[in-house]
Amino acid sequence: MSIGLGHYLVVSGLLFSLGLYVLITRKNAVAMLMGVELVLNAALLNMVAFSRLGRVGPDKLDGQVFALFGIVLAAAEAVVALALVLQLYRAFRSVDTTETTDLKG
Amino acid sequence: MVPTVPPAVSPHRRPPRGTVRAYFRNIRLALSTAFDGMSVTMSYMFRRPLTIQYPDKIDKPVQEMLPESYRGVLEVDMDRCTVCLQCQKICPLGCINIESCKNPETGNREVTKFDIDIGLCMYCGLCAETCNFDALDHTREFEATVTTPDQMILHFVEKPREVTKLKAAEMPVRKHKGSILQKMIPAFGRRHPQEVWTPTAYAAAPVPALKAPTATPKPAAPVASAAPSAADSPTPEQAP
Amino acid sequence: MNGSIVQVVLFYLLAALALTGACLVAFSRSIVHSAFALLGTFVGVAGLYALLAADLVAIVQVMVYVGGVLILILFAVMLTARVDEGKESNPTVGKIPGLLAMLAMAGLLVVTAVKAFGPRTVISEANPPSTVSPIGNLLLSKYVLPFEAISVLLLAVLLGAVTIASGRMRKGAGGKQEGEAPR
Amino acid sequence: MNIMHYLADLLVRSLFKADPATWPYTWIAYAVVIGVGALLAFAFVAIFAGPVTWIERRIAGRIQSRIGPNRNGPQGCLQWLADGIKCWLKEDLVPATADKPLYLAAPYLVFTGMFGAFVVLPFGAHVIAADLNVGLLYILAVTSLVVVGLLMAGWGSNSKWALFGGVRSAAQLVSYEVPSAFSLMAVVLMAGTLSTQGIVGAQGGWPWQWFVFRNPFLFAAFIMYFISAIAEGNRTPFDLPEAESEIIAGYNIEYSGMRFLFFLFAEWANMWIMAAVATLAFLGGWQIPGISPERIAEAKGWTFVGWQALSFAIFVFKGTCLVFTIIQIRWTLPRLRVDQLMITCWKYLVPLSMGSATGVLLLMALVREGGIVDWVMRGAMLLVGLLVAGAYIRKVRATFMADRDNYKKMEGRDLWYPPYRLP
Repeated sequence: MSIGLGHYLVVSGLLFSLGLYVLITRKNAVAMLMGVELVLNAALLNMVAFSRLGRVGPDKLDGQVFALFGIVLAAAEAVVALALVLQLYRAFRSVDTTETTDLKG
Repeated sequence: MVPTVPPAVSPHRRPPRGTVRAYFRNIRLALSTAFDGMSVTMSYMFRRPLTIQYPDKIDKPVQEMLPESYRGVLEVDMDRCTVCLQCQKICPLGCINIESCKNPETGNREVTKFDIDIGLCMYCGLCAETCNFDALDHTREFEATVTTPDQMILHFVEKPREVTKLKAAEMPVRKHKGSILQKMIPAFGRRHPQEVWTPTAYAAAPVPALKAPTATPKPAAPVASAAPSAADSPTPEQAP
Repeated sequence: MNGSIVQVVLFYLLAALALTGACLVAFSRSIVHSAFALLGTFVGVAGLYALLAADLVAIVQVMVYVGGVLILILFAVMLTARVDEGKESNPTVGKIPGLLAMLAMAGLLVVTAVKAFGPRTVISEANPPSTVSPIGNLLLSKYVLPFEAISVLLLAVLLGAVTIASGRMRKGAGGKQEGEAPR
Repeated sequence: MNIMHYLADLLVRSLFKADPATWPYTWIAYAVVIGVGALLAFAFVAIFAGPVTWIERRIAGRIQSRIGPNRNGPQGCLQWLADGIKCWLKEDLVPATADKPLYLAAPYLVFTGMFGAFVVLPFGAHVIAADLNVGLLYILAVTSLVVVGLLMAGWGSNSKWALFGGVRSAAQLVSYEVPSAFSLMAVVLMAGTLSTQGIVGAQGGWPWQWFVFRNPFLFAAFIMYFISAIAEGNRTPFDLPEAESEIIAGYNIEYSGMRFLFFLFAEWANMWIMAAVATLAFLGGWQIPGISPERIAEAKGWTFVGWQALSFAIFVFKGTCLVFTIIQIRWTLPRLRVDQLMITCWKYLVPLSMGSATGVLLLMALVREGGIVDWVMRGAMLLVGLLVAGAYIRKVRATFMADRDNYKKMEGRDLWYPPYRLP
């Protein structure tokens, strides 16, 4: 018994679909952001798993570099998204995405 | 996330012109003042502590070091009390409870109860001020710890006793403050029971010479306390 | 460590941690619980990275996600939580379609993964001694352009976030609000 | 080869007469050794944190011209045990409106975050749990768990003051992570590695081989790291999360009994961690003056054990000196305001620590290591350090002398009281 690439891919697939569920069902903007983070984590796990266990060979670290870039991008995205959410809350006193539908006000 | 508060500048000195200079001046001030403060606290590592450890490492009882006007637990000298009830009336909290009656056999007034609830007392000193016979007064005792709540009520009259009929000048000398309490409750007792507080003892400065002055004022005390009470007690015609 | 048993046990433990966290995020009724459950996912995924001998990525994951993103999300949750929401602070819509979509996606991904890579378990034997300096070399040679682009992006994000968060969107309507204390 | 591997291999060889490289159950031996190591580290934290509480209270007494706890045991040295037992026996209250799972989990998260850092602290030449090649980053990463724990405690308690304390603490920790990371980066640049043993190995035993005295930028980085480490540990003058005057005790206000003790434990452990990181990064770590690491590694038998013990003692001594400084700072400086706290971080420490990292880079590019300029710089920095120490001693003496005669006149006895004597 040993752990191969397939195991990691299954975990990342489950993470991705849970993130998708969050994105579909949640109404709260912050909660949707959490779903995005789950999806991103699934993708990054894929990259690292492929870089280590894929066909490219263990000494090729491009996948890990991409994962690093991804982590940094996720952080940047979270910062901007949360700034927007705060501003949304100030304007509407709510972060429910079904209520905050006015374009002009 | 960067705060938009203006930089804190010490109000004592005029801030230098130019923000760059102020910036570096703040850094210099922070470092140099921290350096000064650290050196002061470090010098205290080599100093004898000023605090004296209470209660077992001081060379005389704390009660003797307290100021003259200290208001401790109340105490009554029943030999001087005329049961005028002035103290009971003036007490804002009603912590003094006095009862008296006429003895049908002898026809004399007898006091049957003189209770002071020290749990209730707020040490305002009104009762001590109204007492014309120097019977009720604050002592310097403050360690009024008791083990049960009912011990907080001090019973100064154990069994009914005759009320004194003497004039203030003829009354026996006021017992030393605290000596009655010490007899009533051992917990109030000092570790040096032979030393009784007197104002002159505190005024005497050197520590080794303390014992001599405590002993000497004892004969002087009656003169000191009797003379003023005889002089300025024209009104009270308490003699029954 | 030698011995694949340790690796197998650790893998299942970490995968369970990550997936439990994700499930709590998805199904918890309180948004605060959801946010704290993200911690499990992030730490679990970081552990999986460490199991994949990607130590730098694992540490950066913990540092950036737990120390940065999670804290930001928690702050956002606490600043936008309402007192009157009570226990059910994270409402959901369309649970059934969501579940269906999730199951379909999960089935698709899992079947693909198992079919493509399940029987052929690739195990690389040689543990690279350190990934720190090779990754550093890669960042400054092959990927120097993305690296610089990312730094410019980070600067832009810094300025943009400050501008958006501190600016007024419209006058009079909201004004500056402080987050309510939770009940 | 660190001590954990060595011991595990020894265990396998001597007990089971097997070759650790091929034996299939070696991992059990490793697990046992790791478990014992974790227990030892825990015992170190406990044994360090406990008496330090007593020492801190005695030092605080001295600084404030009073006595401090001296009742339990000789000179009160068992006070910490009494306090610990009291906390252990107390009821573990959970507020009725608390968010129970978060409330209960928070102290352990905080403690895990602190305790995790012990894995990479090099206590001696080979006394280290795991010499990760991302050591310093690992410390920075694992302590971010603390922030989550504090927020969890603040929210879970369902109390205004706890939430304020938690949020303040989180904001402070997140902010001060930036300057501390930048000043450690200056060291990482000099050493060329992130591994803690590698950083210690890049320095030497003598003060002029330490990183503090290498160049002025590293000297500044040391001061800035020290300041931001104090802030990260929520110690005075940065103890706003626990400001008694505004929020009564901060995030731990609703806790009682053992959980409260865990928060305190984490605080003391953290004090040691920041002192240890400052020691290993700037003050030469466990390096024994005049003895090269190769000689320690080559030594056999009791000589080897002796070198290990000596290096351990040196490391703990340096760390304890820094802990003492932190304690003294706590009883010297007043608490900062919230805006001053943030200004200190973002306007002063962050740009200056960036500047020091850049300066180190510049000097590395311009000055050849071991060249004349390098040695002149080291000598000058050492001289500066000695001058500062001399000025400090002079100032302490002057403050002491200023009050000595007055005291003698008033009290009739000498003011001098050596610090090792306990009143």
